[in-house]
Amino acid sequence: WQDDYQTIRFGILSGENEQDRLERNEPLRVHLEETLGVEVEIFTAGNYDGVVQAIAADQIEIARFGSSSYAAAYTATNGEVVPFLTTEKQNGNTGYRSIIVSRCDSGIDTLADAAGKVMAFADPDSTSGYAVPYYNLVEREGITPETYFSAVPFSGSHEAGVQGVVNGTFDVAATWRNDEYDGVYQRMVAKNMIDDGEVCVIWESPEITSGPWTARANLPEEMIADVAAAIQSFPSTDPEGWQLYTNFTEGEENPDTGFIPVTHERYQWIVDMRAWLRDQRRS
Amino acid sequence: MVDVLRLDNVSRHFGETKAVDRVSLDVQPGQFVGVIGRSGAGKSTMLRLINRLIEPTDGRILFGETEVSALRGRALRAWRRDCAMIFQQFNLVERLDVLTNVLIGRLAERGFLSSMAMHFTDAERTMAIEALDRFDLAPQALQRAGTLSGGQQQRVAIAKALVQQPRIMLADEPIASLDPANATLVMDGLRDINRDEGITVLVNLHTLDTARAYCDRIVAMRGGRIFFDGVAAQLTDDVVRDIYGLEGLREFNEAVTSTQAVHVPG
Amino acid sequence: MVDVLRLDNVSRHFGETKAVDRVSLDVQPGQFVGVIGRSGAGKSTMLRLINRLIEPTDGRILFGETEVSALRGRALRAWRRDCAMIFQQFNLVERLDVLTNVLIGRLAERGFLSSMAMHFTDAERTMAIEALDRFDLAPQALQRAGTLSGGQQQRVAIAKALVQQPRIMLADEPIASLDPANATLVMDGLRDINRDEGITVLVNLHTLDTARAYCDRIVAMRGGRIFFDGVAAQLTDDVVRDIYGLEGLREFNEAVTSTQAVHVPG
Amino acid sequence: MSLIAEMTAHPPNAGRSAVAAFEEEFAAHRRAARRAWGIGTAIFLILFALTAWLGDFFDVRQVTNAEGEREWRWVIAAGIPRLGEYIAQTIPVLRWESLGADFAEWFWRWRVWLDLLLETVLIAFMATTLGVIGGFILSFPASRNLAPNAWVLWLSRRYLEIARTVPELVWALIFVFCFGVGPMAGVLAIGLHAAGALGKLYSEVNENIDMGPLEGVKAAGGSWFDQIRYGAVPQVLPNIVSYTLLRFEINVRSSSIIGYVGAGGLGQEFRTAMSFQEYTDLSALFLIILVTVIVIDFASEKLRHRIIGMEGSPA
Amino acid sequence: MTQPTDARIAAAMTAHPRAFRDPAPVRIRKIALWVLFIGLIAWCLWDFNFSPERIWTGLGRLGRVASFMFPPHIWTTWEDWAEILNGLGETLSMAFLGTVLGAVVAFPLAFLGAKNINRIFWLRMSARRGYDVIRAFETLILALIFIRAFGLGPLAGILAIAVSEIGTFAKLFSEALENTSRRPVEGVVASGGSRLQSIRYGILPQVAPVYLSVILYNFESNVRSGTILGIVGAGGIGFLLSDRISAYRWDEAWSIIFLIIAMVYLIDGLSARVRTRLIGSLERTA
Ligand SMILES: Nc1ncnc2c1ncn2[C@@H]1O[C@H](COP(=O)(O)OP(=O)(O)OP(=O)(O)O)[C@@H](O)[C@H]1O
Ligand SMILES: Nc1ncnc2c1ncn2[C@@H]1O[C@H](COP(=O)(O)OP(=O)(O)OP(=O)(O)O)[C@@H](O)[C@H]1O
Ligand SMILES: [Mg+2]
Ligand SMILES: [Mg+2]
Repeated sequence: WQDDYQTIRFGILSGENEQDRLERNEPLRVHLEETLGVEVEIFTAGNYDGVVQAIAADQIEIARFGSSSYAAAYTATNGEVVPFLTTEKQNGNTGYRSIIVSRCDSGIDTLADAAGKVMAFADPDSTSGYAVPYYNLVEREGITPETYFSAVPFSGSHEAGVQGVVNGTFDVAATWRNDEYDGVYQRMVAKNMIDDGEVCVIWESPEITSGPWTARANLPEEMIADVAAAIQSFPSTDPEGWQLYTNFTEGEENPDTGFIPVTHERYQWIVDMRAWLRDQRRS
Repeated sequence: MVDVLRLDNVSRHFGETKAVDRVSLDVQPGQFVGVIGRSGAGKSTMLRLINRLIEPTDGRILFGETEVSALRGRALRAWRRDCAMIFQQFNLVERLDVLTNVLIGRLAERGFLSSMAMHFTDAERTMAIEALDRFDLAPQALQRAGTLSGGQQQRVAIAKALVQQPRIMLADEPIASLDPANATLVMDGLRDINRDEGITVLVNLHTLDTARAYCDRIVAMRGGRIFFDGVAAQLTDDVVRDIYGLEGLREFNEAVTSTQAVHVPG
Repeated sequence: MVDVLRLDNVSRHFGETKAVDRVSLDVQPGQFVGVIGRSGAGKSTMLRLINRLIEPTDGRILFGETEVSALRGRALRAWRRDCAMIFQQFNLVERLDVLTNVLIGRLAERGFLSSMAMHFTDAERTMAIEALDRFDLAPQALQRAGTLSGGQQQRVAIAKALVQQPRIMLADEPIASLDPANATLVMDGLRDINRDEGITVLVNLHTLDTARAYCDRIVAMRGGRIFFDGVAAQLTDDVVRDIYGLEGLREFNEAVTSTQAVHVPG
Repeated sequence: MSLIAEMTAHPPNAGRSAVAAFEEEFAAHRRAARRAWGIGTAIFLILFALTAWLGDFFDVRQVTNAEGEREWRWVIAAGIPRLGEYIAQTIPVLRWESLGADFAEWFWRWRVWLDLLLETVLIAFMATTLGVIGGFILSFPASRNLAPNAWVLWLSRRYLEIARTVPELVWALIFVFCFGVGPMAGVLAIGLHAAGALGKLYSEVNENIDMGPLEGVKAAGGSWFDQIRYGAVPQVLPNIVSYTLLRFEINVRSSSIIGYVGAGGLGQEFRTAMSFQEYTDLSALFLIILVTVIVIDFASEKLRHRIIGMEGSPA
Repeated sequence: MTQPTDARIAAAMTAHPRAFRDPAPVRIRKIALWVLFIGLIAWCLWDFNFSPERIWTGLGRLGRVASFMFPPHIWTTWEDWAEILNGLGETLSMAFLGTVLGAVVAFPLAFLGAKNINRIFWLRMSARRGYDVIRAFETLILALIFIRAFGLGPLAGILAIAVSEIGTFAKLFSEALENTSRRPVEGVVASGGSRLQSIRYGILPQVAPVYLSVILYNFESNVRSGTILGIVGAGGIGFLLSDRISAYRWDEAWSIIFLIIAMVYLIDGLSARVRTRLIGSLERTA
């Protein structure tokens, strides 16, 4: 395949969460060129529509999506994409979850307690702050948010939602966390914006698997395999580059540990969710 | 109304140019004074100094007991209202109607809000209408000033000056861009004001004949200084030659310079 | 040079207005003809008809054997070159330099590409600079036309007309926006061209005295029609009163109308 | 007839030297002009070629052709035939037999869209109003000929610069953070940016006005504000009106972009339609915006002519 | 001129009623327009939820955001600087090429839309509507069209900028053409110039400075708006900036904003010089 693909083009979405927005891809690019023996070009885009169209039009070979944009690409290409790797975090985490939080001292400990209260979503474009909780509330918990809660405003951002819960503007708010130690409210505690133990989680969604590295389905199979192997070897071959790539240089402990293989199945529910949301919009 | 306008050794320099150079001059109330001189002699600069549109480099300007050249803020604006100024290019706001242009003469009396809202009292409007009527311009009161002819515009400017209720009227070559018929109307208007209301008039002119015909007193400037000060009769051809400097004269073809259509018995 | 310019029952209507109304007129080569008349009499319209800037509603314009009013395309452009036009507002391209403005007079001779590139031959440039020099404007040749005074601009316009090597020169109130000194220069320039090169001159004027002083023949228009056609001496005060209509006359104060500084022995 | 010959016979001797002087000056001038043009053109061409090269205009690369084969092609040549691809996706199926139904299908969300369009236009209206207020008031102290003193000039100029240099989208991000998602953030963002942009344009107009009327007001005892209100404002009004209307149209379009950050308007719908691959919605939205732009363009032309013809009458 | 008595006022009012009051219909129309305008604003304020409390809390946060300006963030490593400077450079060159291409294409198109040049009504109208069509294209859609054809990267971004500029330039250029004075054109025609020559000599010199300032102004605004470049994966400073903001790195964001302002300031100064120079030389014969 090296003859047919003397240049491999990567489209990288600047991440859906704030941390990977500031990644540096240059070390990865150098690593890939050395390992694969072909030229590698990386395009970082701020908007996934561009990357989705590019992969649908055979203009790029590999893309790294967020989970939701992967689902978009999957629908846009009628399934002609293959996810092959995702980021692995400490404790073996491969994703994050939507959560709903309340003030610990408010007496709201379950979804049932929240009935008739004010529930804030983050913003209408947020996967974890809106789409996932909304879909799951309706499909799994059998709740129609508009009627179940007294009001469902948008807070504007995850932080604003949590802050609103603490201040009492909202009773509960949707946001996300990686695990018990890392997430929006934990980071706010670390930044002294709120006190530890002020907010409690009353609901958690299924895992939203971190966005996958995705290849076009019409690429040679060995090529996909080679690229996957090359990416997977990056953290061990070039630890310094890896540090730069994940943008954790300031002596903190790096929560990302490497890459592990994924398959489409882990994202199918997100594809379904998008189809469901789309149908909701239609009706 | 016994206040004398007195220029006391007034100078104004622009860089190296001494536009006005140690000028001293007394103007008695009610006089009609014509200022003549070559282009660049400093006539305009002198009038602008009196109205305080520009500051003197040196010397003092007095009006009665008041030191005009030291006024600031409200007092300065009041002084500008007291000595109305008429410009060669009329300096009307062409896109506003004639009435509002005249009412601009009342701005010094108005507070911030009412002037921003272009709001004037009925008394003021009456004054403006009467002033316009005096120059046969009342029918044009609601027309845009820019649509009037030059002569009409200059008369609007005089009406505006009138509603300022000034004590002195300064006019800087008020007829230089007018045709003869309009020029006559404008000069007659100034003379009437001077006679009827006793307002002092100080007018820059570039035509000697006009000065001779209208002015009680003629002041000639040359190189920023007062060169002659007297009545029309004292202006002999020799004096005039000195004022304008021989080299300043062009030989006009007489036929071209006259803009009369027909020799009407004057 | 024996071609007579002949207007044969020419009319031009604008809607209801008959700007030019069945005018017939013969102009002999080499004449200096002045056209006078009140504002709106149709003077400008007549000149513009001759230059074919507008089309006659009716009638024919002939030059010798050629029917000017039937010309099209290249021939029309050649005719426009043959009868140069000078405008009251000069109609120069203010943002181009004086030299190029004069060279515009050569455009009718130039091909498409060279004129788009603003490219002219050395001979043409020499012609232009000599025409400018004739009016003492050679030193200003590389200045922007817009920076010149009105009188200078009008002389540039005449220089441009000259390089067209025209047979007729039409001038529409060429001195109306000029001061007397510049007006003299411009009118003298037209007379010199007429005398030295034998070019026919047809000039609209709003001042009778100028017409009297310069023109071999005076044509007066009123309401779109020729009202008078003769020499200056035939223009008695009564005729003039009729031309301008009595109501058009104002009583001037003679002192104001004269713009002379001093009575120089003429 | 040789005019040249005649003219050369005619001129006085003094004139000869003037012509000669001109020839010298002209030659020098022509040399200078040619050099300036040469250098200017060269710099421009170099910049052009350099940026074109950086912009991949000359790139020859491996592309996947329609059959899935890889081949080396010049990007531009390879891409031009594909320009219609995206648009083609957005074209709805319209059949003659079922035209009504097809249209209904195409504009299925028209109620929502009309609502959002109204919101978009209102956002643009509010933002333009804010922009005009801010830009208009500040344009006077920001004009060199009108500023009462140097530091007021400096301050107001810098303020306008910052307001317009920061893109609307960035203001939107900031305001969304501060005021939450929704039209309010959009209004403030577009309004602030518009104030900066309009303020600059207005102040350029101000700098070209005739100072005579202002002097007329000043000489009558008017304050600085009076000079502006009576002397400057009437002169600049026609230009202000046309710039403002143009800006309104721009604001209508940018409020649809602002929707990307959740700040309201049709932009949000655009974004959702795109991410749900509702391609025909895009063409429907495009048509809606097009019609709006045309209507505004047309209305503003009419309005402009009316207002410019209007007289400032008192009372 | 004495202070008018009531009798004089009354007399003047009867003689010139309109100088004192607008006639009733005019007054009613004026009041109605004001009411409409203010009502619309009030309704917008309500509809958009401009509650004082919301403004207050928002201002508090704005204050916090603004407070991150001081001290400004200064990047310490060369990589950081390289990234930012690279972004600035990319933006600059993309904007340059996009603007130039847009202007070049719009130049001939503009003639079709100008009343004083194209007298054919339907052709002029269709040209104008054509400009509208181009301007109505969402930049994002343009970007996607070019991505599908040319792939991710600067090429798609430049073309998207160029196309969206064509509509704007063509509109502004044709308005400039219409605003020219007719007199120089008449001067050229009266000398026997053809139509094209009258445009070349009579109109182009008049519009050249307007064109130039329009182009430079739009160049400047293209530099600021990095949106398109961010979408197509061509980087640029706008993309870096919005990433910083999304990551709540306000201090860095402010520093980038200051850099952009500085750059625009420089361009402003430079373009003023280019303008005077170029206009000077356009006015001369070669
Ligand atoms: N604002 C200014 N800046 C610099 N020089 C000035 C300024 N105003 C006037 N001057 C100079 O001062 C001198 C006197 O000018 P002033 O306008 O008073 O003459 P004037 O007698 O009114 O002439 P004119 O008849 O041409 O109006 C001239 O040399 C003029 O160039
Ligand atoms: N383009 C036009 N459209 C409509 N009416 C016109 C036009 N040109 C001239 N007219 C009318 O034709 C009549 C004659 O105008 P013309 O300009 O020829 O008069 P004139 O003698 O040159 O007057 P003036 O001394 O004011 O220049 C006038 O009533 C004028 O309003
Ligand atoms: Mg003067
Ligand atoms: Mg005329």
